[in-house]
Amino acid sequence: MNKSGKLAYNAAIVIAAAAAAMGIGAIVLAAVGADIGKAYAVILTEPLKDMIGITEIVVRAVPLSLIALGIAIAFRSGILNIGAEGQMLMGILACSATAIAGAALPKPILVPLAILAGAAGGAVWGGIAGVLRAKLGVNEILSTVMLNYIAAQFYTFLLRGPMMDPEELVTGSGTPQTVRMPRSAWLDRLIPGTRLHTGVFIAIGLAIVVFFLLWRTTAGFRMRAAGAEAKAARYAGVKVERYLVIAMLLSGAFAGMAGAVEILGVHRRAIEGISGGYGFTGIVVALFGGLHPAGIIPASLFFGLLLLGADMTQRLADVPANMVLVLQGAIILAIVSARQFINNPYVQDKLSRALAKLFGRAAPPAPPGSIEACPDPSDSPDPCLAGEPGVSEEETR
Amino acid sequence: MGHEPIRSLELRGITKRFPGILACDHIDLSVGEHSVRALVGENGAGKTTLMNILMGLYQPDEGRILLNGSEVRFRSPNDAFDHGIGMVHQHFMLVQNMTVAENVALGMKSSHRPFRLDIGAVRKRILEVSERHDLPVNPDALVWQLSVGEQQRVELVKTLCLGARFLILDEPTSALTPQETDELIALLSKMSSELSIVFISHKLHEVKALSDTVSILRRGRIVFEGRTEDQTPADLAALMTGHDVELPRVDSGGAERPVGTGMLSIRELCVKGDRGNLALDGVTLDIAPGEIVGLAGVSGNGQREFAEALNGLRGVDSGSILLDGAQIAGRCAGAVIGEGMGYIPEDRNTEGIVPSFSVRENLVLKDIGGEPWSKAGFLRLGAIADNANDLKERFDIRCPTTDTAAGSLSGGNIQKVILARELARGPKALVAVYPTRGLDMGAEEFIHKQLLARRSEGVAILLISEELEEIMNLSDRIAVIYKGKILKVVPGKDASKRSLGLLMAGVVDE
Amino acid sequence: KSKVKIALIIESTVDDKGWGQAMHDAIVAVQNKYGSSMIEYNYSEKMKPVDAGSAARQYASRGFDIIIAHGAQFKNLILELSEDFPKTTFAFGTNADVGPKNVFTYMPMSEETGYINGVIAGMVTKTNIIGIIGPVDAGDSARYNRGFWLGVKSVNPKADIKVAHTGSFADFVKAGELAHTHIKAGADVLTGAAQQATGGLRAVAEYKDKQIWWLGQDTLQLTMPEGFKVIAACSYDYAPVIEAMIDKRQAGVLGGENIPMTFENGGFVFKYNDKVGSVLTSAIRKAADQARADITAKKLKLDWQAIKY
Amino acid sequence: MNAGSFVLNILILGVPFSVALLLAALGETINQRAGIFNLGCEGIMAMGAFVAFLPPFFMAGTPQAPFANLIGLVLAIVVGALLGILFALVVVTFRAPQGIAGIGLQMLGWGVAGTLFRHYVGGVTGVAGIAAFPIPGLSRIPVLGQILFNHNPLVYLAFLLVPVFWYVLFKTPWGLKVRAVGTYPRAADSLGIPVARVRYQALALGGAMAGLAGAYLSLAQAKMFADDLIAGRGFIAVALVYFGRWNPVGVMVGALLFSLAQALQLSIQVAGIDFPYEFAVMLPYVLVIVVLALVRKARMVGPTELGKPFDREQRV
Ligand SMILES: Nc1ncnc2c1ncn2[C@@H]1O[C@H](COP(=O)(O)OP(=O)(O)OP(=O)(O)O)[C@@H](O)[C@H]1O
Ligand SMILES: Nc1ncnc2c1ncn2[C@@H]1O[C@H](COP(=O)(O)OP(=O)(O)OP(=O)(O)O)[C@@H](O)[C@H]1O
Ligand SMILES: [Mg+2]
Ligand SMILES: [Mg+2]
Repeated sequence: MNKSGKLAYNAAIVIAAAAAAMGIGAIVLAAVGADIGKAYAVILTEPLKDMIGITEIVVRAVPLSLIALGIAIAFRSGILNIGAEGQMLMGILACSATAIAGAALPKPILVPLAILAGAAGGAVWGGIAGVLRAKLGVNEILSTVMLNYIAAQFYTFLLRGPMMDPEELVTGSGTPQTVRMPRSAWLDRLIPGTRLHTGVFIAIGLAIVVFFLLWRTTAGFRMRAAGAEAKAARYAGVKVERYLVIAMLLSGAFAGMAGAVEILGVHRRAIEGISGGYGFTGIVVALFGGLHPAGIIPASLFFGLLLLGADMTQRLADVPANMVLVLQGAIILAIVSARQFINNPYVQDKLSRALAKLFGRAAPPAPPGSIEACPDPSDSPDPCLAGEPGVSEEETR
Repeated sequence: MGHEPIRSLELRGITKRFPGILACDHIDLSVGEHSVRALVGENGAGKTTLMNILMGLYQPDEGRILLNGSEVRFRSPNDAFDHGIGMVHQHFMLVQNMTVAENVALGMKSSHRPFRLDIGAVRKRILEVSERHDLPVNPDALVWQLSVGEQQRVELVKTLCLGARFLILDEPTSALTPQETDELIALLSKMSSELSIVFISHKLHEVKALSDTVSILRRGRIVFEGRTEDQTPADLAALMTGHDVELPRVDSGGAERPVGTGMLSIRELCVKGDRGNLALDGVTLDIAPGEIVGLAGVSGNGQREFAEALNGLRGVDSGSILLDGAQIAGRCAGAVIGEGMGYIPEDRNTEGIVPSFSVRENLVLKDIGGEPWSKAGFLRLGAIADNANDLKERFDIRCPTTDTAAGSLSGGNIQKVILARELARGPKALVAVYPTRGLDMGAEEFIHKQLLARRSEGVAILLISEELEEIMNLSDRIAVIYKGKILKVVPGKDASKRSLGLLMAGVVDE
Repeated sequence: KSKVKIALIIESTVDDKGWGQAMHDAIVAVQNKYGSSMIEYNYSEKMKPVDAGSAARQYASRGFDIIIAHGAQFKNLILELSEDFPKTTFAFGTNADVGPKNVFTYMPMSEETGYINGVIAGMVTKTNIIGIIGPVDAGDSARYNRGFWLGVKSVNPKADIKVAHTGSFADFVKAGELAHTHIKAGADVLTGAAQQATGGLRAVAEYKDKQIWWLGQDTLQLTMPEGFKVIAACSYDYAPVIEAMIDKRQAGVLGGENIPMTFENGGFVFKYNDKVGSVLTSAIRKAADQARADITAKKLKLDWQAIKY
Repeated sequence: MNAGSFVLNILILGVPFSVALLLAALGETINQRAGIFNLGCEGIMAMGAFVAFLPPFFMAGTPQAPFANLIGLVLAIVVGALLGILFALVVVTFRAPQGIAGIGLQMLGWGVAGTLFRHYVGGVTGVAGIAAFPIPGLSRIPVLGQILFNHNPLVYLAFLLVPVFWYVLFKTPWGLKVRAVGTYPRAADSLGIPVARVRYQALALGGAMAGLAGAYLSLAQAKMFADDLIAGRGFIAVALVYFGRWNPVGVMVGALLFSLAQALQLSIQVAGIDFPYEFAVMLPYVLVIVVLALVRKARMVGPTELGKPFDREQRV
């Protein structure tokens, strides 16, 4: 296939997938008697209509991208971290404790300190799963699921106990929440009247850091090697267990930072429900973004739009709130299915030959025994490998 | 299974494409009754693909299959089985965590009762077949507990149990010891009086010994077809590769080296195996700079543990290993690598390379932590790329670009990647385990030449292999390992196949 | 009077038979009273804190007059928004603070409802074991549970009150499991707060022919099929709060007040279930009515914060 | 209350608590044995719980009401199987990465159930559900009778299914195929086993079990439906499959352990032992991790190709 043909093909597949996802959504919308056209129009365009909507998309994208970056580090290192939810909570606890304790510190010191504390909190929680896996072989899916529940309980324990805002006791409201973060710990808002905060720069900065970490440093090289084929990595002198733990520490640290940035930039105190679903949506964003920072940033914006847009359909198109889950689920299923057509050379080969047959033209024969295209490794965990198909063996020799 | 006997089987104009590659290009092939047809060709020539088509595993893009003159279509291996065709695949097709009987039952549809698996019937059939063909197997053994040779036997029994009377054997000997190979060849020639056989192998003397006719495949096309007895192995090799192949030999030149000045000196090494047994039991061995020591032995006698212990991948119970004077026993893999050890591992696909990494990345896998591939923890992509282009050239690694995922290369090219990495590091010592297993003659020649070149540069090489020919061709001295002990070390020029074979079986004749 | 646009933001749903529904029903009631030409109403459900922030901001920027974020967790959000939108009236609760000048806070004194239910429970129990199914020990559930404790002890000091929590507001199944656990441990009167409590009530209804009873923290529970187990229920009536906010806003007061909810100001409704039959003796009714009268008249002080269990 | 009855109560309560987890985990065991990792279990359970709830809800009071539960169960099984097949389409036919697809299915199932429930039913509502059925005779055995034979029929069914699943997996041709397909699909394929078809079948069965597990929650345990009724139990079920080393018996041990721990923590709270209840709530989760950390790993069990798509012609 030539370049424009390939583009058209990919576009067609993506459109088909989107149509399939919207079709599933439409069935459910029809079942609840909603105005399908209006619902979709609201989801996809309404948030973009004003500054508040646009900034709110970004506000969601910040923690999503941070979590997704961390998850990408873990996945690349061969470990399936579904514990971002719990790690985020632990990050929030550590961050808020630090910010409250350090209220007297000047802003340029306190803000980084609090964020680092958040990272440390998340890292500890992620590290537990890492150590359990590396030292005792406990499956990380299991341990991270369990650790999520444990973290949630620990979180409420602290918020309604040792860390509760004393004022809540005085007034008797009893809301489980900490005191407000000191002003010196706040991340500044960028546009008045909106919640867009400087955490955006942190997210973008860290995306670049993650890119460099994974693809430009030896540590990243080793982590990826350990994740891609532990046996080979061990053979090459990589201490695989150590890198597993490091990867989980980092992954947890990112989730912790997501929590820290979220409370310093948005909520400004630790309350319940902050993590709500970010941990899981973060996994989806990470995989959607191809486990690569360059994909994760746009993916997080897309999911920010989707989350916000779907919320708005409730009030503007009279659709039950759960519809957002339906759409997210349908989109995920459709897109991951479509990737098969986009990335798989075997399927493409078959399709293009079938098409050629259909239009009565013979497919150009591949030179016998030559390699004109290497198998597209995009199914492999490393999208960086998915470069342009190489030239033929004859030419390169 | 009362189907008609196979008198002739013909493939006509079989063509098969994979994305970007024409694996079989209008191939014609016919096999008669009670004959052995050898199919040879370089790695990637299309042999396996062609046979998979015959088994109904792949659907051909073009071409027909004729059985006894009438056209048949095999949509799944079941269709092939129904016509009495069976195949022993190149890679084991055994489910490791099931028993031998369960593996056979998987294909034996007659044992599939509605709510019950008639494992008794399967067991009976296995014993029947193994009795008849003198292929001892234990139906209740778990496959992962069997040695490679035993697994190969199970594969054969399995195929026979399914009623095959037309047998396809895809490189059945590549993992066998010489004895096992000889036994298999003898068995097959006996069986060829009842069966038709297609035999694929890279070992041309086996082809000579067993087959009646030979077809040579090159880049998806049949380039030669004829009677085996009219060709010498050298002719066949030349036809296969398109040029003369001559496996190089070491020239020991009688240079006596003073004992004890080993580049690699191993003293009283004891190492535990996976099951806690003593896999290596007091091994002492010296390898001088510029010397190749061949370690001969039936696999499973401690070779793997030995190689792993030498490379820091397995703990050492007692004893010492000195590499150029530095103690490396019990140190981690990274440290051993740092001391200048090179290692060509047995399992090239998952140990020697990271399959999803590019060729380029794999070529610097071991040394990524230091100059020149990285600086202060950051990779130097330019240097890494230059290195890859340079090695691709020098080692004739055939890949579209050095960005290609290494796992998509053929076995021979993967081996070249490993070789290139290990040799370009300029190691002081090198452990090479089965370096040419499954490779074609051209690739084998190349690898042997490289090993000899390193030898003359002063590298101490430990060559672990079951190929006596390979060991005898390349080694200055040959050590024979048996049950974790070195039975004897003999000068290479004094060794004979017979004497080595006896030693490998544990017979010491002082 | 001019038209008022009211928006409600809640973390659960408007039909949760509990916290969210109480507020929603109240707004709808007020809307029905004044007519929908006078009151425009819109709500957003299942709002996590961050979503609530977006929704509130959007409501404010689209000209809503009164924005109610129904939950104490929304405190910050409202305090912050109130600065950005000084002309909008915001409200949140439960909270006892006095907010900035365009923020109303409201505070159900749930210990009062708990106390009445406790009095009934203390008199109904035969086994002298009473079970409380808490979601988490915080907010108005904590107040309700402790008021309940005081109520039981006031009539039956020997009663053994077992307090346990599911750790979740919405895990109905776990609430049911906890109810069964209580009953196995001998409890014959149970109560519980938040939407999860429905799971507890449903479990109680399993013991159809046994003398096991429920006291509700929501009068809607009386009309459910499981209502035959509910002796009495107390719930919040936010309508007076809503009306007060509308009136004050029309009068130019945008906020800056705390509106407590008590029996005294009509913030609570209390209902007996006349269909439960003989368990609900006149003595019990009398005691409960007396307690309510005392509380309404401020003769009874409920020091719920002193309770440690 | 004395110690004896304290323990007895935990056992009596723990057994029925375990059933939803057990049913779902048995299904997931089959999925994973066939090489498919289905994180979407949670979503299928939500759908199962929802559709099972509908007949008893709408038929209450009609003459057909006695059959409502049965219809509900059948519906849940059918819908579960269909969702399993949908998942198979995505991960077997389209070879999509299973982890993310599972999360997609989880969201879809939960979302659809919640949305339709909202529209057609409205608020949280109970149903009569499936009543306890003490087994005549057996339930009178002291202690044991109460622990084992005094539950609703689905409890007995779930525990009966454990040996059935074990038998199917290890003693029938289909089980053999399932195990082969999850461990080394290429080998199965070379013997003419239709890998994709077996995986579809396994996912359909796994889905049906998840649907049934959901139905247990809405019809037998909670006897009600509410949004997010499942509340993470599907994920726990998936985790229990690892815990049980892909063996129905091990999975049953895991489900019981978890549920007994759950009953224990509730009983501790109810007994009024004085410490923050949050730590009690954590107990079952901590216990699972601890037990897993202490158990030695057996070699060569379980599906080694778990999570990897298979296509005969494709190599990677
Ligand atoms: N599944 C596949 N996908 C893509 N390409 C394939 C596949 N199988 C084979 N090929 C291609 O077809 C060609 C023939 O491969 P085949 O495995 O038949 O070689 P072979 O002759 O058996 O080699 P060897 O001697 O190494 O076993 C190869 O060049 C390879 O690139
Ligand atoms: N995924 C793939 N897609 C396309 N071609 C492939 C793929 N994997 C391998 N090949 C090609 O298949 C051919 C033969 O591959 P194969 O793995 O059979 O090599 P091999 O030499 O037989 O290896 P081994 O010696 O380990 O058996 C090679 O030419 C290789 O380039
Ligand atoms: Mg081959
Ligand atoms: Mg090969």
